[in-house]
Amino acid sequence: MIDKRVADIAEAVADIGDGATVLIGGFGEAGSPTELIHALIDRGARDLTVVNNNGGNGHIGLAALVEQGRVRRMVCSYPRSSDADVFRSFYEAGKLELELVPQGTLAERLRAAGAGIGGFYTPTAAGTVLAEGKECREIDGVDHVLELPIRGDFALIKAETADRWGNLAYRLAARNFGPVMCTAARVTIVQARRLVPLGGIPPETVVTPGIHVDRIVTVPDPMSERDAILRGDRYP
Amino acid sequence: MIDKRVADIAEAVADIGDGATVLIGGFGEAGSPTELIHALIDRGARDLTVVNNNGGNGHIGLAALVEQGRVRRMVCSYPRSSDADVFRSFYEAGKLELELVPQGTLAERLRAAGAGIGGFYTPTAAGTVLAEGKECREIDGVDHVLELPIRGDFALIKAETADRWGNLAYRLAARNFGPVMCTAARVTIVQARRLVPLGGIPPETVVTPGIHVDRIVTVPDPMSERDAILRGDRYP
Amino acid sequence: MNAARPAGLTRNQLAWRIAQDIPDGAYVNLGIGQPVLVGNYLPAGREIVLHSENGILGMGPEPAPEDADEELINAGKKPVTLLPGAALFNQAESFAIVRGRHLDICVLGAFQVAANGDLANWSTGAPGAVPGVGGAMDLAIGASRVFVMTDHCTRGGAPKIVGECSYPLTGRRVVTTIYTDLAVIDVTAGRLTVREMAEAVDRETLQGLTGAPLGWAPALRPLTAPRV
Amino acid sequence: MNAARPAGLTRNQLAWRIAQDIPDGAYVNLGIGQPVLVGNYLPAGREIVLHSENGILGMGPEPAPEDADEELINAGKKPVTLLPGAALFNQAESFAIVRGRHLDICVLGAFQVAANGDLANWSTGAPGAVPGVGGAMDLAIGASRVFVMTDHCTRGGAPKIVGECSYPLTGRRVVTTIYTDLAVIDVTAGRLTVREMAEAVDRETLQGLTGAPLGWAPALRPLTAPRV
Repeated sequence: MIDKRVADIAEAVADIGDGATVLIGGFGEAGSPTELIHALIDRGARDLTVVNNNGGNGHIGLAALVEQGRVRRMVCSYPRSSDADVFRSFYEAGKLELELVPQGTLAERLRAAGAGIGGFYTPTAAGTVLAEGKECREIDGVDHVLELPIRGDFALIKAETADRWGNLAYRLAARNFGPVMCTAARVTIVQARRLVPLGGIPPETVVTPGIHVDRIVTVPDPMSERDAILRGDRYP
Repeated sequence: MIDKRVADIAEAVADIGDGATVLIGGFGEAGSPTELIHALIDRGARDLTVVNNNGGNGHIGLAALVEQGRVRRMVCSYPRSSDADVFRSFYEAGKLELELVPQGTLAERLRAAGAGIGGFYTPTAAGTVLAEGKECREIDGVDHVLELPIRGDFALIKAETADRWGNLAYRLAARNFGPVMCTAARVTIVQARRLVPLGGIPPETVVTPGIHVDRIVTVPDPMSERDAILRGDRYP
Repeated sequence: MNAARPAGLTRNQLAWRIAQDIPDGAYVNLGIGQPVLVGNYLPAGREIVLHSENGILGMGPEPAPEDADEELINAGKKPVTLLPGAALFNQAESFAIVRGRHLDICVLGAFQVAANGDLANWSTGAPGAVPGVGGAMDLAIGASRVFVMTDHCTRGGAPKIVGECSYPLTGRRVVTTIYTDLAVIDVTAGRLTVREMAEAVDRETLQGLTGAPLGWAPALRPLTAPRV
Repeated sequence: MNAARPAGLTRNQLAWRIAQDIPDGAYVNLGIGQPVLVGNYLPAGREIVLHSENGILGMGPEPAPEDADEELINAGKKPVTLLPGAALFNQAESFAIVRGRHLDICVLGAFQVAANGDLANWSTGAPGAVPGVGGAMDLAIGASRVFVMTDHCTRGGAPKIVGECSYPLTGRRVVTTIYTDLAVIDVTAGRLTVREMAEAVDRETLQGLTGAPLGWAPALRPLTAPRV
């Protein structure tokens, strides 16, 4: 029997160790697996490499993980924002390495990892400082940059609906990085708002097939990141 | 106003000219846009390059297009089958060029064309005759082959549901090559079983966003390729 | 210098002006910041499909605050709505749309634009500052036409249209048309051609505020916009 | 030669034998042809998710003829059904699953397997014949474990397990285990180790029917299967 459900959120992240590369889904407040990130903070792993589009906001979720000094290196496209003080102060103090990747290249490198593609040529960033040190190649008269896969040891993902095989559906624009990150990690851990029986997600509307998911934990009423930031919540 | 509907199937293919590269969806009998192919036969274009997973079966659809002498070159992964006599006789008579591409590489090359990827490295076919003449490269100790995009001038696709913006949903395993081919052609022409109002396909379940579709023609009761082959139908 | 600054279009008027150049049926991405304003002035009667990098086609207007849904936001992380006909997709698919050249137009802000169409809009290169690029580099190379929406000069009065960008590039030779408070300027084959010019300036003044040689369209027209 | 052919497992027995080695929870692709038979013998009580290259995970058994749907077929173009929990996806996604090494096991047929794990199963190289590769090369490099299901010898009695493949390769060093009517043979670090041997043969006979040196597992067991 395939049953990817785990009893609680602490168990879901119990084997994330020091030095791991963790892919964290979400774009801004949409799709952030905040409860899983907080469980990771409780777990105590340090020296992490985190891949996320942004750098965390306020003092919860990813920002809290950074603020607790657990992150050594971040790979993201846009860590700036009005409430990204934590990232800024750590970055400016030299306590955080940053690999800045154009958003589409970030998505495609994650997809490449999941799809077994060894590398790809993209026209994005050709001739810019973000292509420095990378192999360039002209294809059909257009400059391209060679980009390599980004693989995760773990992925933390928020979904709307899941079944025990790990099939997922996402809500609205919370889908964003979820489907590609699920494919790119050795162990994919999902917090889902609703668990449904097998077949509860019609086969034609499954967005992430269960083969890409390893653990499911139900978080029926996840926190609103926006509200928490407005309230000034901190974790822990 | 965006209205991609065209009045009839002849109009849908009216500008497919001699020498065009035509991507044709479907895997075996699932998803074959047989009515569009027959309209293309009526249209009379010659010297075509056709990209399809297979090589046509019986004497209808793609097999009929070949039998009418309209195809100069085929790009496919598996043109063999028990009822692929037309392909075999044309191939053996030297009347058809064939580029044989592993199925996953075929799908990925089409995706690359649609996604603006200039080329990619795949481990598939490394060290085999299908990699001969292609650039090889070791990445992380594994041999990879450089593969380039396959672009179409036109794509002929069968979908289940469409709206006037060109949003599509597919039925069961008829989805196969449809979504990638829709993105890879300059002009994507779709036969859909049902036309629904805008919003009739819930936004979270749209499989092909309308941006990838140029023309929609409704074919409410498409022929069963299996039945037609069993009956020995021929076209025209 | 500020005192001498010619009065051209307001920011909203500039957004209005750009909106007029977006045709019916276009697929468009409006960049974070100023360009989002263009969405407020899309001419009635045109169906224009707005793309958002985070995975949306068919964005509608901003919702009433009580209807905002934090799982339905745009690339600038502001709440949006969906029009009938909208589609949602993942990040790889969203940037396949961009990189794959499926968008007709994107509208981007700029720090600098060079006469050859080079665009710098993501970094001033200031050491130590947190950099952020987002989807700007993908949009710059991906859209069929790249419209830049910018003040003609910096607050300090320096030209933003230059011979060569001094800031780090977003993309090379990518800009199609520059829309400023003072002019609409087409970039073709490495040359700038003024198509419209605000009444507050003459050719000499505009050239003086521009860091690269300007050509003039035979049918040079006034750049005007209603009060919006 | 045919007369002297030792009686090992029947094809269905071989399918049964392979099925025993597929653990609960495995994601598996059963190649076109013989390997599909393995699906008939998956042990009760195990949940095994079958993948089909054309875009399915969670295939169920063949439907009754009257329930066949030509839009629900497997990679061999035969009608199938869906289990609760099945998912459908496009061709690029399907081969991302394969190439991305998400499948635990695939079972493939073979013309030849070499002692180093090289597999030849798509072409005899005969000039002029229509070639067809399908997903075989993707599966060969993609699955974590590649099981080969084959007769030990050709109809003419020639070994199919060889020192070096003479037919065009499908993949290099990809085969994990070879299941034949006469033996189960693991391929590890370029060497063949017989794990199970049919009672109809002894070591010498088996070696005589094999084109590469065989090693023997310390716990060599009989290869048996119930009548199926």
